[in-house]
Order: sequence, then structure tokens, then C-alpha cells
Amino acid sequence: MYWFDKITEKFARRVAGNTSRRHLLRKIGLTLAGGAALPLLPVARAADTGGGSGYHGVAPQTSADPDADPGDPASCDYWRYCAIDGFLCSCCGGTHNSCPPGTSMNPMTWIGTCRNPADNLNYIISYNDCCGKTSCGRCLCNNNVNDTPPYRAFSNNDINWCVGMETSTIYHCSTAIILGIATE
Amino acid sequence: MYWFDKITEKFARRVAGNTSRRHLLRKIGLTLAGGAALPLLPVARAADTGGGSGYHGVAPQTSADPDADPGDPASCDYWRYCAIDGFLCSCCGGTHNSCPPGTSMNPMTWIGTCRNPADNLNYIISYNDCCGKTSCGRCLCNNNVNDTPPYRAFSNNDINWCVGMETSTIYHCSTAIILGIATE
Amino acid sequence: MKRAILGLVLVIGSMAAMAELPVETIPKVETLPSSYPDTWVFAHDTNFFSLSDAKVVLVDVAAENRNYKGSLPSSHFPSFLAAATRSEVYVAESIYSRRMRGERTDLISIYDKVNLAPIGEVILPGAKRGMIVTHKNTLQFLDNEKFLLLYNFTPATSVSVVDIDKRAFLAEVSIGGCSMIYPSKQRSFGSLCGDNTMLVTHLDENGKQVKQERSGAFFNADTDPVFAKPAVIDGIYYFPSFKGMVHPVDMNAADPAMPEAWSLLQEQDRQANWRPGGWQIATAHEASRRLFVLMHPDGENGSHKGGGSEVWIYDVASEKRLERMTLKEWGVSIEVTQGEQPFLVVTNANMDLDVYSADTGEWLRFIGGRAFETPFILHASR
Amino acid sequence: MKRAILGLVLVIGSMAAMAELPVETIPKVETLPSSYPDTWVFAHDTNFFSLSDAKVVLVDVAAENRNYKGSLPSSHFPSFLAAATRSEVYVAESIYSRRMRGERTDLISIYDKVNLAPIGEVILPGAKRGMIVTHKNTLQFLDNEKFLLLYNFTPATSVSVVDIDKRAFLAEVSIGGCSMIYPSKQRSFGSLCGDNTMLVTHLDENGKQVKQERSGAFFNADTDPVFAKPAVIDGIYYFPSFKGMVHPVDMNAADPAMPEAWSLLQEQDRQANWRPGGWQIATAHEASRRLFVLMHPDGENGSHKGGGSEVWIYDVASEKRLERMTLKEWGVSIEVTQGEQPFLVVTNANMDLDVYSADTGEWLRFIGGRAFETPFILHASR
Repeated sequence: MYWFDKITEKFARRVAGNTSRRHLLRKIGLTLAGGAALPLLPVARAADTGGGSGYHGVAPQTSADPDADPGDPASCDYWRYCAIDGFLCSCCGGTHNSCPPGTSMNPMTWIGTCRNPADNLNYIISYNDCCGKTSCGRCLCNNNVNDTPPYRAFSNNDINWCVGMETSTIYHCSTAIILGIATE
Repeated sequence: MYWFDKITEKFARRVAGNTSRRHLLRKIGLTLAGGAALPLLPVARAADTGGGSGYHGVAPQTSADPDADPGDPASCDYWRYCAIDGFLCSCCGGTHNSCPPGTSMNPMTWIGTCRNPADNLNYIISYNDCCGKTSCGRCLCNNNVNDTPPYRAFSNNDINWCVGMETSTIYHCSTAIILGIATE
Repeated sequence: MKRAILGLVLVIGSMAAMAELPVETIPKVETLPSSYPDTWVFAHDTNFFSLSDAKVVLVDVAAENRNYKGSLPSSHFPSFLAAATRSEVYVAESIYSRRMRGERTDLISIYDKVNLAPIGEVILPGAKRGMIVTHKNTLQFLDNEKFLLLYNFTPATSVSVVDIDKRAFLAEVSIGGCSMIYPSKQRSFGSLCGDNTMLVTHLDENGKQVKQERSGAFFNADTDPVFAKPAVIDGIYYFPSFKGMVHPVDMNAADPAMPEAWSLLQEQDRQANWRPGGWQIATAHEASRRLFVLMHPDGENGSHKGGGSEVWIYDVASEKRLERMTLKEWGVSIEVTQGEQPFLVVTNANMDLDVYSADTGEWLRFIGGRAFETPFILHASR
Repeated sequence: MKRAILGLVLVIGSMAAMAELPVETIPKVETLPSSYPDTWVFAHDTNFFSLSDAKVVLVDVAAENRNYKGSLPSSHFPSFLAAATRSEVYVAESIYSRRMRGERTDLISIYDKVNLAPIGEVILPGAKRGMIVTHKNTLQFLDNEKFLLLYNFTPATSVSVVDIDKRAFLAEVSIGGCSMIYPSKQRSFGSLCGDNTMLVTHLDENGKQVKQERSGAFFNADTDPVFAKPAVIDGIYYFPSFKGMVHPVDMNAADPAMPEAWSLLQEQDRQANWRPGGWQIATAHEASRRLFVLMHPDGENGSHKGGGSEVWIYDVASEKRLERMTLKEWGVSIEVTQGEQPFLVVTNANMDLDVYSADTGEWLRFIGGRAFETPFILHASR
């Protein structure tokens, strides 16, 4: 179990949102690197984290309004994280929409669109980075729905979005903040 | 297997030299942290590293004179490493008695006494650190035979023995150099 | 908008009167109280695999979730200390102008507790700061947190004295042949020496040395060295030795007293070679006068840093063992919180933290998820 | 000495004439050749878990052992480039005076190949250096390694031009709305733009912009974006797209030509949704004109960085697939060495390197032992 989580933590390449069989297969593919038997993995993981989708050693959280804003903000599968890349601030002393103490939130950032399973609305999510302290290291999460290459920078999550911060451009963790409803 | 090596790499607390049953038990104790079945571990490890005592993903080496100076300098069990603490320079672009390119060897360091199994002589070993680059990260090895607390500094391996280096005191890796035969 | 409306219609049955989620505030940053609960612990992560980028992580070991409260950076082999009487914490560190090379600056960085953000610094002269795998007794308070004492190693040893109110370097005191800082409750501190004695340095109100005295030999580093990492109860330092003796040093007065050493071991423990071992090997719950020691069986030459499978708990008044706690996972460092319902916090071999009740021994939770790389030192908030 | 002699007596039977080991030299430091073999690869370790302490590790992928040749430090989201025509390598980095805060200095650090030690630096004005997860096309040569071009992002985009001979910053050129640096074989470079075009910037011999032109749209970022990470053969850039097209851009002349795009996929591949994916997703063996692409099945929106289970090999002349190589472990980044017996080097999901024969597909060895934390980018020595 431990090696699996190590890989998850070390190189979490997962796609949240509409989890499908194919997602699962790809996730398993990644975790195969350690050489253990394939079919056990999802089970082992679920058992290990208390049945949730969270990280080993990170207790589940809820949002301020779990009915309208469901899921675990300390899990990579939380609906708002459909295009996040980095450490979840929820696991680092912040929350899904606030920075940890002593860091600075960059107002400039990249934007994703994620569907809230509670109301089935598409929300515009702003992935503001928290800056000025060394890498949090906890709850690495990388989802890439609608992520584009850096020539479309404002939908690219590879960029260090501590860019432009006067006090420090050192990246610490990422939030996922509701900007509004996506109109079509 | 992977999780085992991760722990080995992450927290290698092993005593080389006269490997005994007790040593083995303690090693296993440490590796138990991952939660896997105990009896499989030494086997798994041996299979994984080609039967040697080396690190997963580090190919075995020999000294300049394997008969007189036996063992694998890229393994934590190499006889000279009986009181080493840090990354083996053999795994980092140096050798067991030379520093990697571009680092500086500190002439000042701590001293151990290790028995060479080939001639059964006790050698005085100088664990000179290589300094000026970031942590090598590879082949972490910590053996503490005759290690003393920092109030006896010259036999203490917790100290950063890049101390006093003019260009840089940043620690990179450690060597194990023969200073002579120990007299009694 | 069409799709959004369609979405609403589809879920109308279950969602009924639910409004859409409100737009949220940017920027928003958390803050902490200016005084921390006694269930909070600073885990000092040496970050051995990227030593120049160590950090301190503040965790609430009692909470069901959101245990990670915040962090602050600390450089290469740094030291850390949190104040009890003011809303500040301190990092002693060394920074090069080109990260790995260039001009070296030694300094004390001062962070406030509310924001864990830098609010000041004290530059230290001489490029002498002692660098050692993270160790509590390299940075200590003296005189009710008026002075901050920092250990220097070049390899000549000395102590730098900093005035915390003035944020100023005051003086350097040589402690040649000795190491570390064990403050008394007066304006003096001890240092352990290679000749088995303790050197006691007395300072005046300006941080200058007024007197230095050496105790008699009270342990034997040739046959059974004491760990340089004691636990403290009521001003008495309890120094475990490699082979399981405890050497008390009473630092309540300006000059220490040294009560007789006693053994952690019973006869059957000795036969199985139980010994103290690990990194932070001892801790104490002061109110109940209990000493906690991390123990391993089959001890031998070199096993003193290997960690342990059990924590043994002693009443220091009677010098008797009260409990043997078997750890869920192999332990490397231990720390007890100081509240009425104390927690035992253990850095385990996975480099996660296990949290136990210090009273019942019950395992309660673990805090991980790569929050730490190598959190060798734990500081309970006071 | 008595014990030493006794020891000798005891082993005299097997050891016979063996002399004791000689005293060894202190200090001793290894050196490297001024030009590296084509089997050496620079693995740029972004060190995601301690981003401010990235490093570059030089490995010999052909050797049976001692694969790790050396390393050099590189700061927060740095760029790296090795010269072919001189004994130098370059790191573009940003350093703060207090590690995480304080005064920011952007610079190119210059290291020699023999010692992997710093031999010079070029300070860059404006605090504009683009920081992005390690990416080759943020730092490139131009004009036969006379100029070094560095990508800036503030988020306004521009390119800084550095004269390598003079070790001097020359000029800054705006590439507004476009990103990255794709040098031609003349004194011009392309940048990919959000409107599906390529912007081509022409420089004079002093590094000043003389002309800037924009191509027509040659891909569609709305329906099928090209990766910004092409492979190059004979001055032609091959840009794979998310859904498996290849868009060639011929940069042999100062103005690019854009031959027709072709598909990596056959009909059955399309049905199984095979797609390129990973970090460094494409590489090439120039002499044999083979393009290598890291592929995964069940591709979909968001799978483009997930890595792959196979490497597909193409002849770019015929635009036909030559081979499908199944990887031993899931791959994240791929790089081919340029010798007559080329190696395919793969950063696998464990963050170790797997080494294969690029001709037979045979797995040869892996290089690990925590040599790297997150080696996202691989540069074969040229």
C-alpha cells in the first residue's frame, strides 16, 4: 500500500470530474510502475484511506455547504479541481478557496470550467496560487480537463502562477475559487 | 518491492560490518512501517537488486583492487562505511574515495575505524564530505559503529562536515578514505 | 447558458430550492491565533534529500482533520525555536547569495505566529553557525525568553547571544571542547563536554560572560555516552545514555546539581539488550512528571540512532517504569504535548506522524500525505 | 597493533602475500571530459516537492555501472541547455536574497563541462524570466551557439537575447500573445501563438529585432492543440497534437515552411483512442530520421499529460509507423541519444530512468536509487 501512495503522491496524474472506467484504467496504469498486482490496487487504496478518494494520511474535509458543494476538498477528486496542478492548499493550512497563513494569493491565474455534481452547473474556477513559501509537498494533484499548452497561457496549468508577485514568486500551493457560472 | 526501497532510501538505518541476525531483525523492523508481510522482505530485496546489498537502481561497483579491498562501494554494506552518514559519493559521480566533479572535498572531517574483511585489519577511515552542490539524494547510508554524540565531534557523523569550507558549506555526499591502520 | 439551464432542470427533483454557489473572494489568506493550543506541534523537516530547503510544519495533532495549520521555510541544517511568552518563532539559518555558493549570511529569521510570516531578522557575524542534523539544543532561550542562544561550530565551539527585544546580536561566548546549550532557570547554561563533564557559562544582563565553571565527570563517553538530547521536567534535564542509564542534571539554580544516575532497565530488559535509540529519543509530560523514552531490543554498538518499536514511560520521582507502549509503526522521534490530555507524537519510519494518547497508549491517527520528507525534530507548542 | 598482527596471523592462510591497503589521497575530486560521449544524458530534475532546489543530473545511459557522472544545482522552475560547440552548460534561474523572499536576481549561470562548476554568470534585467514546469523551449541557442535566447513571462511574453562570447545581455524582444522559442538554422526563431499561428522573429548580428512575421494558422487549439514540445530532425520541427496529428514546421530557412500535417494513427488506433501524452512526449534520432512519440490508449480530454505505455516510432520521410515499443514501466518523458547505436531513455512513473535500445526496443537497465525526484526533462548530449 505504501508504495502505491508514494507514487500517487509523487506523480499523481489523474483526471477528476466524470470518472469513467477509462480514467480508472489509466490511473492503474500509472501505479503499475511499482510492479505489484493490478487488480488489488483500487481496493488497497480505498481501504487505506478510509474508503475515500483522499491521500494516505490526509483526513477528509467538507466544504462550508456540503449539500450544495459536495465532495472532499482534501481529495484530488473534488469537483472544483478538474484542471488544477499542484499541491492542494486544503492540505497545507489553507482551504480550497484560501491560502495558508503567511503566503500571498496571486489574483492573476489560470481558469478552468468544472461541473458541480450537486447542481449540475458549470462553474468558472480560478486556480489562484499561494506564494512565498517553499513547496507544500502535500496532496499533489494534477487534472487537465481543457488544459491547453502555454501558448494559451490563461488555460495552462504548467506555468508558475506566482508570476508577477512582488514579494515572492515561489510556489507553495493552489486553490480553486468560484468566479461564477459558465455561460455558453 | 518499491515501497520497501523507498523506505530504505528514505530512512536507511542500517549497521554494516559484521552483519548478524540481530542487525537483520532491526532492519526488518524498520521496513515494517509499510505494513507488508515480514518474511518476504529480505528475499524481495535481494531479488530486486540482483542479489546484492546495493540500492534499487544503482549498479554494483568494485574497488581498484577487489581482492584486497572487497565489496561494493555503491552499497551501504561496503566495509569502509561502518560509520558513514549521508549519500555515498560512489553513487553521485565520485567514488568511495573521491568527490563528484565540481564539488570540494573538505580535508577536515570525522573518523571511524572499520575492519577490512580481506585482511582482517582495522583501518582508520576518514569520512570526508564533498561540498558545494545540493544534496545528491542517492544511496543514503547511515552506519553508526563507534559514533559518539556531538560533544565528541570528531567521531560524530550528524555534524555537517562541510564546516569551514570557504566556497560553500552545502553538503552533497560523503567518501570513506583510508588514513592508515589502527594501532591499539 | 442553455446548458446550465438544462442542467438545472435535470436535477430539479433532488435539488429543489438550491441556489447556485456564490462567487468567492480573492485574495483570501488564513490566519492563526497569536497563542497556540497545547495540541499543536512544530515538525521540523530537515528535508534530507534537499537539505538546503528544510521547513517547519505546524500541525494540530488533536484535530480530526485540517491538521496541517501552516509552515515556514528554513534553510540548510537550520535550527528552530518557538516562543511561549510572545507571538514569535525563530529560525537560525545560513543563506548563500548564489544558493550553493557566494556570500554567506547567517541570521535569525523572526516569524509572527498569526501569519507565520517574516517580521524581522538578526544578522549574525562570523559565519560560525553550527550545522548539524536538526537538533533542539542548538537554539535555546535564556532569562525568560529575553536572550536567544545559538550554537556555533567552526569546529571551534561557541555560543552567540542575541537580545530578542532589541533584535540585536550581543556577544559570543566560547565553550571550547563542549557542545550544545542546556539553559538553567537562571542566567546560565550548560554544555556537554568530551571529557564527560558539563561546562556552565554564566551571563550578565547584557549577555556577556561573567563566569564559566566545569562540573565533575558525570558520565563515561568511552563506555556509555549520554545522548545530547535530554528531556526536561521542572528544570531537571534527564539525559539517557546509549545503554539505558538516565543521568539527571538539575538546572534550577545557576549552578547545576547532579543527582545519582538510575537505570531504565530491569534485568530481563538488559538480557534482551533493550536500549534507547532514534533521533529525538526522549520527551516528557511535565505536569505528571513522566519521562518517555524510545526503545529498541537487540541493542549494540551503532544501534543508538536506529529508532525503536516501543516507548517506555517512567515516573521520575520514583525512577520506576509505569508503562511499555508498543508502537503501531517503528518510531524515530517522539514528543509529548503538555496539555491535561497529552498526546504522544511519533515520527515513524515512513516519515509520517503517528499520534497516540500519552495516557492510554491508544493510537489515534496519523498525519502524512507527504506533509514532511524527514521530520526529525518535533516541538510541542508551549 | 597487537590486534592488527593477530588479525594478520589468523588470515595468513588465505591472504598470504597481501599487503595492507595504502593510505589514500585527500582531497581528490573527479573531472569529466570537455566534450561528452553521445551516450550521456542530462536529466533535469524539477524537484517538484522542493521546487526551489531543482538540479541537473548527468548520466551515462550506456555504462554497466557508475552511470551517475555528476550534477549541478538549478533554482526554482529553471531552464537548462548544454552547448555542443564549447565546453559549457547554462542554467537560467532566479534567486531571492532570503531564499523565498527579498531581492530577486535573474541570471544565466555558466558551468564548465570538465568540472560542472560555475565559471561565470550573466545577470538579466527586469525580473521577467518565465517560470514553468521544466521545458526545453524556454532556453535555446541561435546563430551557431552565438546567442542564448531565454523565454520571459510576466505574463507578457518576450525573449531575452544573451551574447555567449561576451557573457552579456543584449536585448529583449517582445513576442506578445506567443510563447516559447523554436530557433531556425538562420538568425530567426519561431514562437507558438494562441491564434494557431507561428510568430517568427528575425534578429541582427547584435541580437536586435529586425523583422517579425506571423505564419498562417496551421493548427486548431480549440479542437486539437499541438504540444509545445516538438522533436527536431534536420531543422524540421515535428509538433504532435493532442489527438495524434503531426504538424511539421521547416525552420531551415529564416522563414518557416509548413508541410502538410499527417496522422500518427491508423484506424484501429483511433478506435482505441491512442494519443500522445506525457511530459516530454516526442524525441527523434536524427541520423535515421526516426520520430519517437509516447502514446497511451483511452485518450480523452485531459489525458495529454498522463504519460504512456508505448513508444511509437515513425519514419518521417514516409510518414509511416515503423515500430510499436511496449514500455516495461509506464513512461512520462522520452529522449533518444544520437549515436549510431541509439538509446531510448524514459523517465518512468517511479521517477527513475529506464534505458532501452532505440533500435531493438530491448530494455537494458534502469538508473534510480533516488538519483532524481522528478526528472521531467531529458537532454541527450550532442
